[in-house]
Amino acid sequence: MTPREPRGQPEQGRGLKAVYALYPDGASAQQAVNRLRALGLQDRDITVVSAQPMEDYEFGHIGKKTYMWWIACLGGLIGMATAFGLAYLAEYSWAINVGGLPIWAWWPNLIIIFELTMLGAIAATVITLVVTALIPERGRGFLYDPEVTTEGQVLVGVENPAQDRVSSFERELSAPPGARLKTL
Amino acid sequence: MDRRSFIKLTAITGSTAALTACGNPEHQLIRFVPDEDIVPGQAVWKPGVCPLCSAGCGLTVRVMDADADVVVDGQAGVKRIAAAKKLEGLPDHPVNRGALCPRGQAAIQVTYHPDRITQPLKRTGNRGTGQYEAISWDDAVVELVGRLDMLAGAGNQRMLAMLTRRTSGHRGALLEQFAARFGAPAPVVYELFGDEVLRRANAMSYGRAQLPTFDLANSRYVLNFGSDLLGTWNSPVAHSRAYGEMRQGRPGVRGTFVQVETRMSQTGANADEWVAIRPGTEGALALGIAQVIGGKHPDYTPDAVQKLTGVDARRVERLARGFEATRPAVAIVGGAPLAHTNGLFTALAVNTLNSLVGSVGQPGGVFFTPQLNRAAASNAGGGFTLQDIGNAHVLLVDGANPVFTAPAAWRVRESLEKVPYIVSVGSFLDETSALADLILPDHSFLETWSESLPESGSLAAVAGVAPAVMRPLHRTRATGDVLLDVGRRLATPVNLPWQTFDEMLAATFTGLPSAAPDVDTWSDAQTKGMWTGTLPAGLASGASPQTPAAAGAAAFAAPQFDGDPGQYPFHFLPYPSSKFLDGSLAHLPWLQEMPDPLTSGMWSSWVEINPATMQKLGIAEGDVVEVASAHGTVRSAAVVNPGIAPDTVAMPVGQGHTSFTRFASGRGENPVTLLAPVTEATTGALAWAATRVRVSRAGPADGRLVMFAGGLREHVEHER
Amino acid sequence: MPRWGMAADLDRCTGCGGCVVACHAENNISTVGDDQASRGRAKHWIRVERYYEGEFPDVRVKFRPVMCQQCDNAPCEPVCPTYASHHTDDGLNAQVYNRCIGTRYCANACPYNVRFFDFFNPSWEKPLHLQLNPDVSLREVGVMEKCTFCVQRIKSAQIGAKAGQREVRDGEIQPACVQGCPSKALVFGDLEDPESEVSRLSRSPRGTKLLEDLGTKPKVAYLARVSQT
Amino acid sequence: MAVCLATYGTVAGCRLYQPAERPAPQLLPGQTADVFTTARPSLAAAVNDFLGRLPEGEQPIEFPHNTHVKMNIACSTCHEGVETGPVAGLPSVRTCMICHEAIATDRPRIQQITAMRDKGLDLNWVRVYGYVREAHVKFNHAPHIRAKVECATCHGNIGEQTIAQRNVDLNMGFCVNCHRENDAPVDCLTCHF
Amino acid sequence: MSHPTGAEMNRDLLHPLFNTSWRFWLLVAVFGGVVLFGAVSWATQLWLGFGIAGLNWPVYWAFYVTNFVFWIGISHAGTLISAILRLVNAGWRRPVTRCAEVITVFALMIGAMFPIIHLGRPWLAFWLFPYPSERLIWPNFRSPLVWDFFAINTYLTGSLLFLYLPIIPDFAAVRDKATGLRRRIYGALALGWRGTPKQWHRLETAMSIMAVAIIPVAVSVHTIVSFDFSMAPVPMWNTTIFGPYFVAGAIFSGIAGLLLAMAVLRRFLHLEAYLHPVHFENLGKLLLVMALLWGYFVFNERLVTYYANEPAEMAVFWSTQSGAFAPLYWTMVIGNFVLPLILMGIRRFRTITGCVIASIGVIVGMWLERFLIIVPGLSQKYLPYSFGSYRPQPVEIVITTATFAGMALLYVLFAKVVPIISIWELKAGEHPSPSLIPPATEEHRLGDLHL
Repeated sequence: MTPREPRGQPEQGRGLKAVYALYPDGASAQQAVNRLRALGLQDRDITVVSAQPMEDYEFGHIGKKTYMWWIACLGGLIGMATAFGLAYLAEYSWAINVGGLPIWAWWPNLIIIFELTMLGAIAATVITLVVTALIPERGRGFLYDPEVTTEGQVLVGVENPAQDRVSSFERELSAPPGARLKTL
Repeated sequence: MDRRSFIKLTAITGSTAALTACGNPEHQLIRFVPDEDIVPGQAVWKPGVCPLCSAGCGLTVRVMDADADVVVDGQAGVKRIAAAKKLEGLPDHPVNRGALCPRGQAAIQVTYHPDRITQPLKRTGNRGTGQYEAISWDDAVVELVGRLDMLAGAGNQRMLAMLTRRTSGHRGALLEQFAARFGAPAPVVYELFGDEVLRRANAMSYGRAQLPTFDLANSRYVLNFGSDLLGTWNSPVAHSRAYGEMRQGRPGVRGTFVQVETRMSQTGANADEWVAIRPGTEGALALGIAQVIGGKHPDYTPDAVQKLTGVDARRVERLARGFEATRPAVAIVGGAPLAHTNGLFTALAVNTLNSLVGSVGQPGGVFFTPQLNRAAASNAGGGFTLQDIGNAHVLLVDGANPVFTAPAAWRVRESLEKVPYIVSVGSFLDETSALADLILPDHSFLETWSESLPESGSLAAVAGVAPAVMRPLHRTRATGDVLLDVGRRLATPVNLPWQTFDEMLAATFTGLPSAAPDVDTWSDAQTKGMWTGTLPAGLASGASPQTPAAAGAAAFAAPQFDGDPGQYPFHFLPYPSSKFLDGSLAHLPWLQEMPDPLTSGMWSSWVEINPATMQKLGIAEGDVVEVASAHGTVRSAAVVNPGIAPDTVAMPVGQGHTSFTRFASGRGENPVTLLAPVTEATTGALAWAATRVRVSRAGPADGRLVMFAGGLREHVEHER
Repeated sequence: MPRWGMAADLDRCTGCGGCVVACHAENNISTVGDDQASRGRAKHWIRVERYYEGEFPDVRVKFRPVMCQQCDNAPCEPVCPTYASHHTDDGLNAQVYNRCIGTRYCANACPYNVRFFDFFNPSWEKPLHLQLNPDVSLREVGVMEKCTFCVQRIKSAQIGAKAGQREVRDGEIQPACVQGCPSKALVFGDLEDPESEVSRLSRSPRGTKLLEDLGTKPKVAYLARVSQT
Repeated sequence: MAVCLATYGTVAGCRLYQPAERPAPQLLPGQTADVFTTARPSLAAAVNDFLGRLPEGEQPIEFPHNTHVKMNIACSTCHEGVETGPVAGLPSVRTCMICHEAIATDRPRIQQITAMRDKGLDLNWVRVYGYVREAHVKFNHAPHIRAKVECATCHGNIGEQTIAQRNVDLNMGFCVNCHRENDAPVDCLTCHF
Repeated sequence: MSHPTGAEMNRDLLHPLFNTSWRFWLLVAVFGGVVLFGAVSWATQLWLGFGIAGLNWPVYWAFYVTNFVFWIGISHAGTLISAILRLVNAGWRRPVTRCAEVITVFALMIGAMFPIIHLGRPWLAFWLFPYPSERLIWPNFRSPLVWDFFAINTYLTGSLLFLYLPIIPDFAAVRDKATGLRRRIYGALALGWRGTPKQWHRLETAMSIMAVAIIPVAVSVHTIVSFDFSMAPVPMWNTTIFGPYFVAGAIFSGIAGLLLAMAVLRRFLHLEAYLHPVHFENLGKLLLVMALLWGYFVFNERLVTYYANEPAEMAVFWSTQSGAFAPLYWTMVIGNFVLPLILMGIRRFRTITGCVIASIGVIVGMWLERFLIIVPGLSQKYLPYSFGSYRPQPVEIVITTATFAGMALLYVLFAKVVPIISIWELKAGEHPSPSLIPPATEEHRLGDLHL
């Protein structure tokens, strides 16, 4: 699911997938974002792509809100439950006496419970990451340009723009210093 | 419809199930079909007699079915056999009462030994090279008969020599009888660790040329001079059994056990008081004690004894008081103390002690097992000795292995090589059998009639006998039967009153008084594995023991040692290994791998040295040391032994075989090669403890020593 | 439910080693040969420990037969990941060969060093194999083995007793070492039965347990040797 | 390079272990140097053991169970140990000859075993049921017979077969379940020792 | 220190991925060969029987278990350290973290092999895993070896992900630079990474969660490994200090391993611009701290034993102090304590070379430490009659060597296919001066930036 190649020359009019521009640094990217916002676009309609986290800039904080921590805890709980189940199954399905230890021996079981809890938490975290961040919604999240990594550019753009507003987007996007306008 | 009714049915149809058992000719001499009553997977217990030493312990043999893969005239296949699985002591046998020593436990490996001789062999290569070809039994017997006829023809019957180890029972008797009837001298009996000195002493003291039996179970003070009675000497299982009773068998009473010796033996390890003494001076100590008790030996005041023996005078006093005060008390002597030039003196001195405290024939004292009186064979006089046996024309070797167990100085091998024709009936190709021209392998004791007439170990008379418990594994034959067969076939037949060996046994046993009027002693003995009871005067041999006459008067003779003390500073003590006795058991892997009770050595031999001496000589455990006497040299690994006198080194006898199966050949060293041909003054028995040696470090540890144990002491001491 | 135990009277034990060979004969313990023995692979389910005390001439020796102590709190059991080593209802330390994967953890945990590992497939020169006891499994390479109190004898005695609708009599079961002991230093029996010989001996004032302070609760009682003089 | 090192490794690998050399025993006529070992004869055998697969062996003779069972001969007549001991036991030729000394002596198969009997040889039956050695199962028939367990429970319908076929899978689950149902002991040491 | 631009970073760090030198093949050949040799040796052991190893009665654990503990210890280099550094957000961590985490993963894989290699019947190793079977038998959850299984399992999974997540953006970078098949492979590995703020945030949150989770796991893993010993009543084994003692030792050897790896990378991949002496210095300080901690633990262990004067333990104690094991013991003390103390304690020596020497000393020392924990205790266990000794056999030595070669091999291959230094993290490490940051529009006023 590598994003699509951009086509060479921006062509006017219909069939336009996305309009975007590449900026050499975060500052101009921030300007572009602000300008797009001025046009009344919501953050969720603005696509920003960069080769590293841009937390020094405001736009780097778009979509920061997440429940990951809670999900991780939930995963931990699930892992713990599994551990309990497994331990119970293993020790009572054929209760065998070893060295006078109780059949259900808390201390050893705690170790296993702990490990599986952690495993659950880790697994949950990673799954959440993949689901929420890496699998794009349908018809969105394709806007990309290799120069982001190769040239360290910052991409700001709009996916599936309303045809009638494309020109205004292009105007605003090309305004900041060092902007290179492209369309898809 | 069960199996029994089947047999009935088949009986009606005219075929008998019994016939089906003895199919193949090689077993025609076995008139006993063991595996009729064997049900697969289920054990039956059958009586047996342990053949390994003259103690003659009774066995019960666990027999189960097994599949042996065999080749019968070309066709390979399996044979369902009844196989002995385990040996256990015969529970009510008066000698061992259900117990067995480690050697007895391992005896079963004799039967299944991979290097057992499986069929008659005829020598092809030079003597000693072990080159043999297989021949049929008929040819073999014919050949032997031919040789004997030649002797008889030339009137040289006296040139037939027989060489045996001491076996209690009919086997020896048969040989004697055969020799007598043939006109040959009595068989030469040779044992390295024989007890001839003690027998002679007992004859002088008690009128019984016999090993004594001790009622340890009822004794309260046991004073043992050097004999390894719990390990290897006389009747060890009987002794151990009684020892246990003496220690803990009687509520509130625990017998005291004092051991006097130079190197702490397994027996000495169990003593309450262990008295180290100069080798060969045990007799002096005994008389010293006698002097303290009875005052009849003025030359042996404690101080004098201290000078002679190195035992502190006060200790002599204490021992004497203990021995006198704690009745019943018994004094025992055997083993190394009698293997000196003054052995007889020592034995007599100790006998004096017993009569002094009146322990002869008394509970807790010394007894003599009633012996079955056998018609003495009238052999031609002027028999051979081991030294001149080379003059014989035909030599029959039965079990003895003097090439290995006689000191090299006697040059036994050389003299045997002079014998034109040697026949061995041994089951293994040991050093002596390897010289044989014809080998007529005997059955193992489990495959034929086994029997024994224990010389000691039981207060009541006992005779062990048992039929075969399993079919022969190989094409072997019972020597007794072969001998009788040969006798019949001679030109001038040696006609003995029996057709087969078991007839000879039957003759004896039917004569014995039966326990109940309606029991036939012969069959009863077979099922029980033994007969025991009181012998009627007619059958008993020897008078009841009388108290010694002038025995005590024997004057002290200082032990003579071979080798100048300056050049050979150490006394050399070759002791019977508790695993291999005199080496005749070194071929049993279980015994090879069993850790030695004291050193924990396995699969190897060693020299035991006092730690102080080792330090002085700069020897570490495992180092290769050279032990040299005036007559030979061996290199072996050094082992620390805190229980040996600093001026003494000891080696276990048994290893160092040049030819004795894959497990013993070329393993360890044979200390007998060092021994000087010194003999006990009166009896002429080999004084195997009278050699002096020098010891020097020959090199670092080379892995020849295999030990099981790590530590020597229970508590590891450390400087902090 | 019985609780099998043993008592070893060190005042009777003469250190002869009869038990060692008897055990080999009963339990199909292979001999490993000199080379392997020198590498420390000899297997002796029961051994007679020998300890010297004092210096010449005042030397004494202690013998002590050591076999698996069949501990009630056996350190070897919990460490086994596969239950190959576990506790049976009648108090035996089971060693289940087919379940053993050879971690050798049990042997490390055992303070008595009575567990032995098969470093190679055991072998017997034919026809020595005809002696093998069909009631005892032949172990293969990579498994742990140890004294079982001759469980095969216990089982057959129990089955026999059950067939005859009776209880197993005291002294009816004798492990090979007990059976063969010349001085009758070893006694085997049911510790639950207060009348049995073994529990009588275990109550003896001379009775001690080996390495008792480790809290392994061994079921073998050692009756100390009485020392005079 | 890697290849060279690997080949060197292989060579060296095989020489990784040299036990101390002992001279091969000098054998006399009739003696063998064969060794009985618990090692599997081949890798295939090891794999079979691992998977618990018993070898499908060729029986020495085609023994028709059905004909014998039809003549309602009890199993225990030939498998004599079954009621009294651990092993049911495969009959030796002597057992066969008890009857066939007289019965059906004209059949080639009977004459064949008669010949073997005369040689003192025995039929080496191939076990049909039973366990791989690695399972270390010590099964004891007698108690099961006493507990009235039918032969067919574990051995299927032998009565209808000529040569016995294995048609019950005696895996541990099979045993344990039955033991659990009849509250027989399920401790490992019941069967494995 | 100089600051390479993003483009330079790409150039330098992606260079080894796109250009292959003969040196690479040589290394692969050599290490690969040794590894194969090791594999053959193990096969020989399986074929001939376990006896070709030097183990014996009563020393049933030796080289193999030593290696197990040792490699698990080394594995504490990466994940644990980098997790801690991430949590405290130490800026200098950025170039270090990845090559650290890689060590973890590989060391764990190697370490986890040994419990299987040392089994008498490895083909039955699967009985350690809890799975339902016709036998109705499960593993014994009361056995430390089963704990090991769970702990290592968790730690390995965690470390793998902990290593993988931050590589995703770099995979993306490689993808964009590459063409053809390689592009598709890296594309797949990059999981369609683009680099939107949301993705960056999710990634970083995930990383901090993982960091929080992985630290206790790492600690637990080596504690549990120490349980393998402290649970058995073996003299000098059965002690409560083993948990922290082993963890400390693990981190100790881990840092040493990391330092070595970094030095080698710096040398061969010419990363002087990224791995600065300061990194070595900082890690060196860490090494010093751990050396002191280790010394503290050893002193504790020894003093307590010595003071208690329990006979069984004293036998082991003295065998290591003045007995058969003394030479090894004092080598260990020098390598683990004296050497690091001198080299890392004196600033003048806290150079890259100094670090390397100290690290080698520590690696050797820590391996010996594990050996000296295992073998003396086993060879002198309570009953002196059963005391034994141990001498390693060729097969054990070969396999041990092979594992080191294996580590090197894996590392070389990894450095070939993945940027060994996290490119995006480096870039993210540089912040423009606040003056350049334009104010956002009123309604999007910035919150507090610092994480």
